[in-house]
Amino acid sequence: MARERPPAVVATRKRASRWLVLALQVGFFVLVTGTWQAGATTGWLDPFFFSKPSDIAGRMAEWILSGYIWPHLIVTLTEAMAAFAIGIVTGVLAGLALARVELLAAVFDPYIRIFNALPRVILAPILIIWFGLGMGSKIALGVTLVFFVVFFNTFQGVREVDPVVLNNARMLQASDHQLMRHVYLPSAMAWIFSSLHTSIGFALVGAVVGEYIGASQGIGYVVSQAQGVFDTTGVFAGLILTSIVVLCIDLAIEALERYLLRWRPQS
Amino acid sequence: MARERPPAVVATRKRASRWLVLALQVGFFVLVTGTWQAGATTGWLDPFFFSKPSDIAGRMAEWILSGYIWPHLIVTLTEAMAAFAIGIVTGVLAGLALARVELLAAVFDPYIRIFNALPRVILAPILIIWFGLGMGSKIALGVTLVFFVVFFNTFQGVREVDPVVLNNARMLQASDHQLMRHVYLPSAMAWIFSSLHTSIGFALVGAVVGEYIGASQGIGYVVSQAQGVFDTTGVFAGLILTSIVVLCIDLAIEALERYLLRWRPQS
Amino acid sequence: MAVPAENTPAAPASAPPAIAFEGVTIRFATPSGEIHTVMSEVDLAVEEGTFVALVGPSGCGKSTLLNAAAGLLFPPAGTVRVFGETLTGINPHAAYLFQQDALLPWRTVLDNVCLGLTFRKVPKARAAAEARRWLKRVGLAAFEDRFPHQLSGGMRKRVAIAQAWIVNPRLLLMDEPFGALDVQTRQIMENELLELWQETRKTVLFITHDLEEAIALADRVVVLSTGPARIKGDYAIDLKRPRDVAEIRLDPAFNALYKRIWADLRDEVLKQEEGAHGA
Amino acid sequence: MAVPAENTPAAPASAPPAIAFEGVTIRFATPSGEIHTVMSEVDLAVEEGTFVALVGPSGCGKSTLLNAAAGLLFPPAGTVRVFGETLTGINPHAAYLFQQDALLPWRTVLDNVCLGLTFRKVPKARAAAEARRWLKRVGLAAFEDRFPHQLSGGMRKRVAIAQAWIVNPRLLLMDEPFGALDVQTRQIMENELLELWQETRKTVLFITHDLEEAIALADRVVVLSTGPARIKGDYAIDLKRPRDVAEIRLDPAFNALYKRIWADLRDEVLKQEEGAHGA
Amino acid sequence: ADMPQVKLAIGGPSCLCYLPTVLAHQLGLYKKNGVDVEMIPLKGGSQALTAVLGGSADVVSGYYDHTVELQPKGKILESFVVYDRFPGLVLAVSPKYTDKIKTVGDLVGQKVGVSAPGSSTDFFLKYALHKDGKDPNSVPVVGIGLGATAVAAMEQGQVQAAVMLDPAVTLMKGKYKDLRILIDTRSQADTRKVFGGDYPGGALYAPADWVKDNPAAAQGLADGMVETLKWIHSHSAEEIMAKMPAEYVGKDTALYLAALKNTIPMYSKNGVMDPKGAQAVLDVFASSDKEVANGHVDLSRTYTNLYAKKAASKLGIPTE
Ligand SMILES: Nc1ncnc2c1ncn2[C@@H]1O[C@H](COP(=O)(O)OP(=O)(O)OP(=O)(O)O)[C@@H](O)[C@H]1O
Ligand SMILES: Nc1ncnc2c1ncn2[C@@H]1O[C@H](COP(=O)(O)OP(=O)(O)OP(=O)(O)O)[C@@H](O)[C@H]1O
Ligand SMILES: [Mg+2]
Ligand SMILES: [Mg+2]
Repeated sequence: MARERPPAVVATRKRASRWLVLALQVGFFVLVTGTWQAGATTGWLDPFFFSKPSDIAGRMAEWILSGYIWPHLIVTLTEAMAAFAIGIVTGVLAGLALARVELLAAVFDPYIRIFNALPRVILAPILIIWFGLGMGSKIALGVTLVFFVVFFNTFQGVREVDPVVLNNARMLQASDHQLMRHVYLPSAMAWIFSSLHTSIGFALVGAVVGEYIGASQGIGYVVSQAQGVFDTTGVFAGLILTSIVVLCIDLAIEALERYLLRWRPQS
Repeated sequence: MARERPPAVVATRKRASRWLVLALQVGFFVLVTGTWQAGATTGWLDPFFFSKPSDIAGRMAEWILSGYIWPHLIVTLTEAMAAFAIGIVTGVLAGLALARVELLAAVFDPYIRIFNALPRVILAPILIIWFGLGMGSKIALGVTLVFFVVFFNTFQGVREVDPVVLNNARMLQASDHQLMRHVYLPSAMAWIFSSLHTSIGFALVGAVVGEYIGASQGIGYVVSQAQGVFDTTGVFAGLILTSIVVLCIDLAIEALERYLLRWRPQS
Repeated sequence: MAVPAENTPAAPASAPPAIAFEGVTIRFATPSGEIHTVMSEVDLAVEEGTFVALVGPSGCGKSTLLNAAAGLLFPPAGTVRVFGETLTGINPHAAYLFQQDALLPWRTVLDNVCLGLTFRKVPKARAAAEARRWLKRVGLAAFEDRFPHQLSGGMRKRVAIAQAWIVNPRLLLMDEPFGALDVQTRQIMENELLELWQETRKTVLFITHDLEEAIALADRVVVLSTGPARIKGDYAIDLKRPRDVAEIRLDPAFNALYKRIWADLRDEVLKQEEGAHGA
Repeated sequence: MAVPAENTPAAPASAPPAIAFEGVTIRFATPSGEIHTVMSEVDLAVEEGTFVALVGPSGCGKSTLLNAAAGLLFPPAGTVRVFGETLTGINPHAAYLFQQDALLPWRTVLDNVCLGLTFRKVPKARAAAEARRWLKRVGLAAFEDRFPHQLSGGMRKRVAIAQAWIVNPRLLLMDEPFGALDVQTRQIMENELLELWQETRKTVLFITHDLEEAIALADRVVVLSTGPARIKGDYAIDLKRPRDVAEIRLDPAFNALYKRIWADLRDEVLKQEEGAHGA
Repeated sequence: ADMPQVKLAIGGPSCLCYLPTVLAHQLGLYKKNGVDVEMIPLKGGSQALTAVLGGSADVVSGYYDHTVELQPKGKILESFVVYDRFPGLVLAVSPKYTDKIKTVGDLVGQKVGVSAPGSSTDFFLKYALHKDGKDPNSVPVVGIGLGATAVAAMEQGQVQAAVMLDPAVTLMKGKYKDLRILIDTRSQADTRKVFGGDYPGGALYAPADWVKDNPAAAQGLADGMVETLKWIHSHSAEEIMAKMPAEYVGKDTALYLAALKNTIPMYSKNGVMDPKGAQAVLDVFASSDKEVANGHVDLSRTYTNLYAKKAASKLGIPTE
């Protein structure tokens, strides 16, 4: 038992082995897709509505090999990343500003909540009027989704700053701007990253839904076409492909998070 | 200056007077609606797309006085609150479980991210196929939106617990269940509440979008009908009415938050 | 006391020690990727019912040793035994008074003191009554409805003391419990601790920076050397019992002990200072 | 020193005091909704260049007084003047060493020590060099790349000391700075403080629980009474300067002072204990 | 080189009712007739219309009825070539209720699915009821969309009947041989029975000002469209399918082909509006939309046959 232990480990939580995790992940995947495949084959699930994992995999392979999907994927990702970037910047800035300036927060608080409750997908036609049928409207839709998730977490994160640490920095004559940069922002970092995991998904939702409503390229367009011709396989293939791409982006975010938050005790 | 000060106030942040805030809020409202009204009247904004505040107010009054809107509103709110409740419970439980059981987190982590990236609005048809045209499918759509926001924040909130406080409770022989209840949950409370502010909006978005896609009642239905006949006034009236209701719910959440988090130093 | 006492009277000499470190080595990874060995092959056994004080220079590894005794740290080499059994998780016999603030910020003073009883499923009313008794002992009866952030530093420490003592453990781990208290309050708390220990013959492992305090309270003073920590000295304190902490300092034997241990300790500290300054 | 010194040589007697509390009253709302008056109409003036120690029972309001001097608390009645000017925000002349851990957890030891210089826009390289000098002085040269959570309690305190001292302020507010240090390190730090103060004639407001320390370091020891806090006693310490903290304790005058102040303080503490126990 | 550029917004391009618009592009007939067309697919007809009114696109390929509907709202839209002479809407009964519902009259008190409340399918249902002498408001409608949701709602019996379009109808018919169809406006007979004449479905229309300012572009579009219609009626369904982009056809080519065969009769032969059809559209709206009923809609401003007739005469197609 005492053979090969890492430098210092807290007693009760044993780090699960990589292989076990991988095995369980694969097992879970096999279980779900296996059930699905079996269900669709035996007719318990109507393949018309649910397709079949084997068909979906085949379709994805076909798209990738033929190169058909790449331009669409690139368009969607461009839109999603633009929405993500804009949403983060505006959300963090608004969160910092409102958390710091009490009057601003008090005044805009109800308006922000109202906007957050607006079903933005329904407003998509108006966004199309404003931002046109190109990437603009998809990015705008994504931003309206990402913004609020990031905003609320940043706002709360700033308020969670340890008052003693804050006072210490103030006594050391930090200017407002320095407080922001050296105290509030690092302190809110864990909060902001938590919101990024949620909002990367929403950035993509914005792009895909925007394309779904009106576009001539992008994954949303592909899915919309497939849905129009009752091609469930195509719908699933498009969605799953996108999700996998987002997973990769999310892993990159996590790597960044691990680097930026390296100062915290590992639990 | 030293006339009437509250018991003990931190020096640099002066609490803005209620009246000033109210005045600025009303001012902002008047500014926005005034510009809108003027724009729509002079033709700078096309009333076909943007309607007019006066018309929208009139429509809302008409709906409320005639009683037309109540049954729809009640349906939508029931769906939204059900989605909200289910989403919170599942999100918090999943967040607690995954944050505590490392193996679970490691195994399900990629799947949760993949699901979070699925554009659920596009999946709405599938939800309708599964859960029917009634409330079920709208609740399901709302849950898929609420769940992830709550989940990611709970998960992170649990990990943010002060390790010294945690170890103290463990030394006092807290069982796993007691740790959860007395340490992890209160510690994650600020995180959970932050996610509730975002997700109450999404609960409503889920309900309204679900109704918009297929239903026979609810605000989404009303809006969809109005949009079908190019009645922008009706679309805005429906959306704004819903938002105002959400605002009220959100204020209730905040009151609860203030009560549950009364233990923290006021900043 | 309302709480069922876990403790037994002083064990026979053949009984296993209350706590035994056997070749305990602890390392941490430093940010630059090196391995920092905080303590290397430490052996230390504490017989049941004894009061042991740990002294040593700042940063030498005292808290780390206590963490290992509590089961919060899992040493990569060596074993920690508690009453003969190898520790693999949280030490179930110990109460731990942390060096840092460790109160639950979301619970009032009263609820914080109750905590250990709540976890042991003692009925609420009985737990509250017991907690009030303890709050009186630490001089905070008037503050039971406050939240921790509404207390001064010394008051928080006293709440933590009540929180640890109320569970009446067999083994008490205390990390600089009285450092934040003023002299008078400190003497009161020290006497309370001695009384508690005498009554129930707990085993106590006590970290302090105050050598006088260590000698006044303990049966045995262990001096830790600096990086990597080793046991530098181990002194039996054969002063009469029961003691009063204020009076015992006037005992001439006290002074002799003080000088001996101090000489030892001073070397250690100077060595560390040099090391640090030289680095 | 690389940092421009703000301080001036000891001011003439007519100059305004470095810090003056005038009728300062501080109250907190308790959870039960009552108003708890922590300090009521406190008057205290500290002349520039003097070293004042504050002593008093735990929870009497020492930290609160320091917070008011720092401009972190805005008293509902009374005024705090700094060099003659009424304080309305953060005190721009003061450095504050907090009772609690106050390091920025996301910055390494070196960056934490640099912090005040960074805020004053001192070039990075110069700030780092200066910070390394200070780290050596507090015996932590080998730990510059650690994050605060990787340090022991006493080490964190020493980093905080370096952090506060590096900015070379006119006014030093220190809340139990040496409580967490072992005796030897503590003496080293005390002597450093005296040297620093002597060199630049700073004004120091110093909270401690250790009356010996107070007398050994200060020009003046102020005893605070308990709830609501008032100035109970104010003793001039006319021991020779420069002092060595270890030697000065052997001075017979030291002992006389100690006994006088101790008698005063003891009353206070006993009173508080009774009050608390009786409540 | 200076060919007029036209952004053409299509609502729901996979609907067979819009096929000629796409096909014309595929055959290169717009370009041949001097317009450079950019196709912009949107989710539905109303989104396409919104895009044009908002200035993001120039011309809508969508149902003509919107031009009538929008006139009382001050939006003057003019259709200049009609490619569907029947609307193609089908009122079908859920397979679960085949025995219970035999006529339009049986629908009273039952839930009926439409693509969305307020859409053309909704108006069609109300008009059919009105024609049958029933109160249009006696039938609660449920929005079920046009795609798989509609099929599921019908199969699961969540609605008792629904107004559907192809390819959904053909798909249902393929799954349920005894699917009961109450009205089938893909055929001339039913369309005439319900509306008393042809009833325009898909058309190219644009803001009247645009048509006025861009007569060359309008003419080019009309020429291309009429030529396409001629091409359709002189080729087999298989040949048409071969010309369509793969993503519009989907993987189930048999289904597509069957639906296409059902739909071909629906396409106009000459692109010209039948004035009786326009009147019928107005009647449909007047039966349930107060604004249109009271709005004194001037039908002559909603369409022009100038361009279509010119195009037809160039190709020698009779225009009756
Ligand atoms: N998580 C960690 N990572 C790296 N080093 C650590 C960590 N925790 C503690 N250390 C190191 O271990 C050594 C001993 O720390 P410990 O807290 O045990 O000291 P201590 O004797 O309690 O000191 P003090 O009297 O100042 O509290 C220190 O040098 C510290 O830097
Ligand atoms: N936010 C607060 N709300 C209510 N009471 C408070 C608050 N902060 C401090 N107090 C009270 O003020 C009193 C003085 O606190 P202070 O921290 O100044 O004590 P202190 O003299 O520094 O004690 P110690 O030596 O223990 O640090 C205490 O009784 C404390 O309970
Ligand atoms: Mg320690
Ligand atoms: Mg204090």
